[in-house]
Amino acid sequence: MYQQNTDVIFNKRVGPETFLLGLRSGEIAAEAAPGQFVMIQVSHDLNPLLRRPFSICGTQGDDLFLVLYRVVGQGTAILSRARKGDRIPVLGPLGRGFEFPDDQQKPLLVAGGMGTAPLLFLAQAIESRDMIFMAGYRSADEILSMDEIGLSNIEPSISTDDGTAGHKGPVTELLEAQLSINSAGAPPVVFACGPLPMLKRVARHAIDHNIPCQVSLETTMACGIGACQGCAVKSSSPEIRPYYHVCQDGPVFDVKAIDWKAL
Amino acid sequence: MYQQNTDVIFNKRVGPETFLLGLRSGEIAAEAAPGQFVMIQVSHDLNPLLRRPFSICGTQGDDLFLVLYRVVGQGTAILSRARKGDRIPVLGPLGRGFEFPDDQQKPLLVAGGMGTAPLLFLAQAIESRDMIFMAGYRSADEILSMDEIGLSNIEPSISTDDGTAGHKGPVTELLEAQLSINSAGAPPVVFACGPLPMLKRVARHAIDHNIPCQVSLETTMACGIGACQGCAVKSSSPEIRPYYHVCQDGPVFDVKAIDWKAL
Amino acid sequence: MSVTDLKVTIGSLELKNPVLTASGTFGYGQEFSSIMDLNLLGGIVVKGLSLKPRPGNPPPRIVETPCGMLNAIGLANIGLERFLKEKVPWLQELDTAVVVNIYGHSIDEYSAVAEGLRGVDGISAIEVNISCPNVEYGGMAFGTDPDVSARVTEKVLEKSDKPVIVKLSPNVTDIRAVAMAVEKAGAHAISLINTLTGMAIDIDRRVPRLANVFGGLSGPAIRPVAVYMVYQVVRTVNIPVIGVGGIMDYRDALEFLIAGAHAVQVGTANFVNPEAGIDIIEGLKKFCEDRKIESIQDIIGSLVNS
Amino acid sequence: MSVTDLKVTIGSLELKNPVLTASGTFGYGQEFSSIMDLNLLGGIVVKGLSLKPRPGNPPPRIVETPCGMLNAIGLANIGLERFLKEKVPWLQELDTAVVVNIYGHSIDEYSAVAEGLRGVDGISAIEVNISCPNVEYGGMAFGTDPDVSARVTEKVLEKSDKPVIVKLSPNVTDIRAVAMAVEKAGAHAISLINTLTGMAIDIDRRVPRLANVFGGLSGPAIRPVAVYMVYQVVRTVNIPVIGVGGIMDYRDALEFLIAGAHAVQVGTANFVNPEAGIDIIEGLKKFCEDRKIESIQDIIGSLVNS
Ligand SMILES: Cc1cc2nc3c(=O)[nH]c(=O)nc-3n(C[C@H](O)[C@H](O)[C@H](O)COP(=O)(O)OP(=O)(O)OC[C@H]3O[C@@H](n4cnc5c(N)ncnc54)[C@H](O)[C@@H]3O)c2cc1C
Ligand SMILES: Cc1cc2nc3c(=O)[nH]c(=O)nc-3n(C[C@H](O)[C@H](O)[C@H](O)COP(=O)(O)OP(=O)(O)OC[C@H]3O[C@@H](n4cnc5c(N)ncnc54)[C@H](O)[C@@H]3O)c2cc1C
Ligand SMILES: Cc1cc2nc3c(=O)[nH]c(=O)nc-3n(C[C@H](O)[C@H](O)[C@H](O)COP(=O)(O)O)c2cc1C
Ligand SMILES: Cc1cc2nc3c(=O)[nH]c(=O)nc-3n(C[C@H](O)[C@H](O)[C@H](O)COP(=O)(O)O)c2cc1C
Ligand code: FES
Ligand code: FES
Repeated sequence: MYQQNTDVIFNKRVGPETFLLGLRSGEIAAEAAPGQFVMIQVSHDLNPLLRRPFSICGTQGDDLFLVLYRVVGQGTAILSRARKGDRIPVLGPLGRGFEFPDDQQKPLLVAGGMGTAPLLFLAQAIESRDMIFMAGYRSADEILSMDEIGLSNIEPSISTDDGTAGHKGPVTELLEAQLSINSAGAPPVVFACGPLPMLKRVARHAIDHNIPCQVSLETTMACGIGACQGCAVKSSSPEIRPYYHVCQDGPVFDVKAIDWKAL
Repeated sequence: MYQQNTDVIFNKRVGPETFLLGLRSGEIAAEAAPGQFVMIQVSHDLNPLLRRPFSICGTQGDDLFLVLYRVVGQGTAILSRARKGDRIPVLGPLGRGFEFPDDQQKPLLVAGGMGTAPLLFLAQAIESRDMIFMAGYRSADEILSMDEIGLSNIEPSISTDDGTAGHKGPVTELLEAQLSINSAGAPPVVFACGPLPMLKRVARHAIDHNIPCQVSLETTMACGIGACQGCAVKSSSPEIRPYYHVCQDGPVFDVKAIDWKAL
Repeated sequence: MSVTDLKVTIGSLELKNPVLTASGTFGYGQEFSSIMDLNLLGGIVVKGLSLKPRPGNPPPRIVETPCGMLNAIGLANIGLERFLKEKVPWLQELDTAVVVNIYGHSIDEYSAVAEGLRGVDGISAIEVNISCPNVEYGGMAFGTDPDVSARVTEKVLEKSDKPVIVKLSPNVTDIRAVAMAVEKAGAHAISLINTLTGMAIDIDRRVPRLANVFGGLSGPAIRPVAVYMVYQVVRTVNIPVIGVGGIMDYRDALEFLIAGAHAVQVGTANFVNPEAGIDIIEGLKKFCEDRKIESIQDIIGSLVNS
Repeated sequence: MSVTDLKVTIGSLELKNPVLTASGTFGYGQEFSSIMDLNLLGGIVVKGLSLKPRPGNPPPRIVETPCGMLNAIGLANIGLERFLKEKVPWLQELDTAVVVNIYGHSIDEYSAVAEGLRGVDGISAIEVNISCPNVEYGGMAFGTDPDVSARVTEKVLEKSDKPVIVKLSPNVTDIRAVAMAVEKAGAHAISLINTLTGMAIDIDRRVPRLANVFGGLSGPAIRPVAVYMVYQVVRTVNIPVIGVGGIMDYRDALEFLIAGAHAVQVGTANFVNPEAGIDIIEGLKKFCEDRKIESIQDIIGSLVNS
């Protein structure tokens, strides 16, 4: 974990309201593991006050790490105006990332919207295996071009809510289809990140069918390092531990560790 | 008085930390009189919160008005980053400007630092007359180039505190010299704007020698239109009126109207 | 597209929409009349009025703070007599509610101002500012003591023929106690919050930034405090409540209305954007119409409590 | 260039410089130890400690506000027993003051925690958080009543063998009354302010943004309120005062020191910049040295009152 003023190497638009940010830090790039995140100070002013959490979606060379983000409010809007040469304070890498699958397992990666970010990093790391990457979007125009991101080797199967591309319906249907096709083959392991409703459905399915599954969660955060306890999520075994801290115990959790009803 | 979202036509550096801002508004340009000011909303965010007051230092064509400003803090720093095409909310023209001299009088304009701004507008308006423009700076590198500002017809006599250009000493010494030279000639009228210590000295001299003198004052302001009463200055005749409001009764005052000891 | 009904009532006071301008931040309305149509507003609360003219505090009177400002104007105003002569005739021409904010440094002064406004038409209501120092009681503000607050309210009611809104000070341990006291005393409505007391220091000259040393903190910085106090008071009294504090746009106004305020006042925002009040009204309209909400009444107090 | 002496003393407690980290915003120090040298700080105030472990409030627990944030963590902590076993040994290795912030929901719980810390070395002082709800008295915070505040202070002093700092709540009518009461009760020092109570509403879902409905407002937004309360308390009591509230940089810290605080605590700023405390110490040093000020003592209370 480092606190550094990183140089912006690029901050390019890769989709509607979506940007790929390249920041230079040898230390952070070297330490970063898939599923981990960084806290970025977006504003040099007092408002908005707090840093913003973003997953690390990959590294380039030995001193560049990447953040894929969508403009949803004031902080991300300010970030989208950062230019090459600007310096941005970054704290990271933070949190617990994904546990890698073992060689016997078949990795199924399920992403909803910006949930793609951490899974892209994971996909690169386990590239070799015959993993399957499923990406769900609201509509075709939101689809992230892997060429734009520089990961043309990854070819996600697509679903859209409005059916303007790929399978029509939630990406969870792609996953469920995969799991049933695959039932005979290698034991699957699911990695999921995306909007809460999607994660809930993935979680239920994984738990019901007893399929190993890791999810990356999002909450509002103040410190990002376990100091403020602002990022609590209810655990499924309160007697042992009532709350987990997403920034420290997560953001990646075993699906069984979380009390999904409370979310 | 208008509230308008004006287009930035230019915002160019004309000296160290000094910028000339051209904003488009036919209404404001048409109504603007020398000594009046505008309230500019520098930030689109909540911090800094309040608008900033700036003198109108001139107009160009029939729909452009100019602001000459120095970066001294957060608000002016933000303003200095405005680019052609940006839209900036402006309220103005505001306040009481200078009363023009009559044809018999000899106008003596005395500026300290950014106090030059309102006097440039006045100088243009009374150009024809044989007025004298005196400008004081801390040092030679601060001297505003009239060519840069596009007013090469104005040739101020210069003074600097450190003697790196023109007369060494406060600009008030130039004024006092002028007044004594001039004693035989046409009755002088003084117009002054600048830092408080300079204005105080000008005021004492004008009052002692009973020379008509108008000064442009600065205070912190919230509304700029007489609504908040935040910009009060003590009057010299409290029995009639304890305080004036710089934004409404000024910013230009007859030197005799102000209680200088209270400033 | 259905047009949303923005009308609200504060006791017997009818407002065409729930957005008023807050006292001391909108002068007497005149200052803004050349740049906007005042009659679009739900109402105007004019600068605090005292019996005799008051010069106010020495400058500096205002200083900016993070997302806010401190003011120590010292309730400068022209006094009752000149107000009636110079301002009322102009205000009477307006087609919007005109609320006169009054204060005193003694209970008698409060009732004297109320009496002076008796029978004057064109004045829709009186707002009683109990946040100013009580000279008879060691300078603590009237509004910090429930009993004193109640007494001021009673005395004003005795003399007034208009709806009386009591404006509470947030600088108290238990805002509910003060709210209950003024309700019991007969207030027709409550508005809150006035400014929080604060101070800023010039570290280079090592002097207070305000000549008066301390002042009133306003602006978005205080909004969370205001929303919570409105939330508490709405659940404590049965008279209507007007929410004030840090409202910059329609989304901020909605926080107060959803919490249960029947109307809002816009203060410091008028300095940032003189048309803030009108923009907020437009924003409320659009918000409701986008959601097919027929009346602003359906928003007021609609907070779903977790 | 002369090197400025930054040493300050809070009663018997000696600090190498006047900058501490505020409770609840710096965990147990460990969380920050890999990115900075904690021993550069004047001291660390650890997360609020209760007798038994506390789970804290359901999420969401934090929400951003203009130049500030609301938190309703619910004083989640690991409890006395685990604190002594898991945290103290590590804290004992530090070469900076370690202040343990304690709280309870009854006066007995306060004294029990104080007793539990008795004789434990490596703990420089106890800070008593009296801003939490008093279950025995209808949930109003202990710190809102001078007498109750005094009683908590006495009980803690009875059991404690360490300097006792009482941390005041700003949500009161007269902070001076509480300050005088705890001084009379024997407190060695006072720290203030804790958070202002506030609330924010999600206008789209019409629910409070915090599951707990209300929370504590912190950050630069509240600084003017904190500076004024410190200014008042310093002029009321004779024990040293520690200033807290919205300090983001050394200039903010100087406002409190000039007002008369002997030290400051940095809270929310740690989230924006984990090295805030150290940057502030550097800034204070430079400020003094540029002005040839030999000791920070020459700054403390140096306000020139107009
Ligand atoms: C561990 C973690 C990893 C993340 N990784 C990424 C990433 O790789 N790429 C990316 O684009 N975003 C990511 N996010 C979400 C990102 O932090 C938020 O989108 C960002 O903080 C919004 O800031 P803002 O100021 O622009 O929006 P705000 O002004 O703070 O909020 C504007 C709107 O965005 C919504 N919003 C705020 N925070 C979140 C959130 N955490 N998730 C979803 N919506 C939110 C708010 O509800 C509000 O409606 C991650 C969040 C966490 C906790
Ligand atoms: C009627 C009027 C006309 C003005 N005309 C001009 C003009 O033509 N050109 C120009 O450059 N400035 C002018 N000013 C001053 C200008 O308003 C301030 O410089 C500006 O508000 C500073 O904003 P800031 O956020 O950059 O600085 P802040 O962050 O507000 O302050 C930073 C520093 O600047 C100092 N400062 C703040 N306000 C003033 C002030 N009014 N005068 C001097 N120093 C100040 C502060 O004390 C502080 O030390 C005028 C002011 C008034 C009242
Ligand atoms: C410059 C200024 C002057 C004020 N004068 C008065 C006043 O005369 N009477 C009063 O009751 N409130 C007065 N207030 C308080 C406001 O009416 C309002 O209650 C407070 O500013 C909070 O709202 P805001 O954050 O929207 O400004 C004043 C506020 C400001 C900023
Ligand atoms: C997330 C968070 C948790 C806090 N927890 C505590 C606590 O456990 N005990 C306490 O006395 N104060 C607590 N505080 C209050 C701070 O110590 C401090 O008094 C307050 O935040 C004001 O300072 P600031 O504006 O610098 O943050 C907490 C504040 C925050 C933001
Ligand atoms: S964000 Fe502070 S503990 Fe997780
Ligand atoms: S700035 Fe508001 S009255 Fe002058």
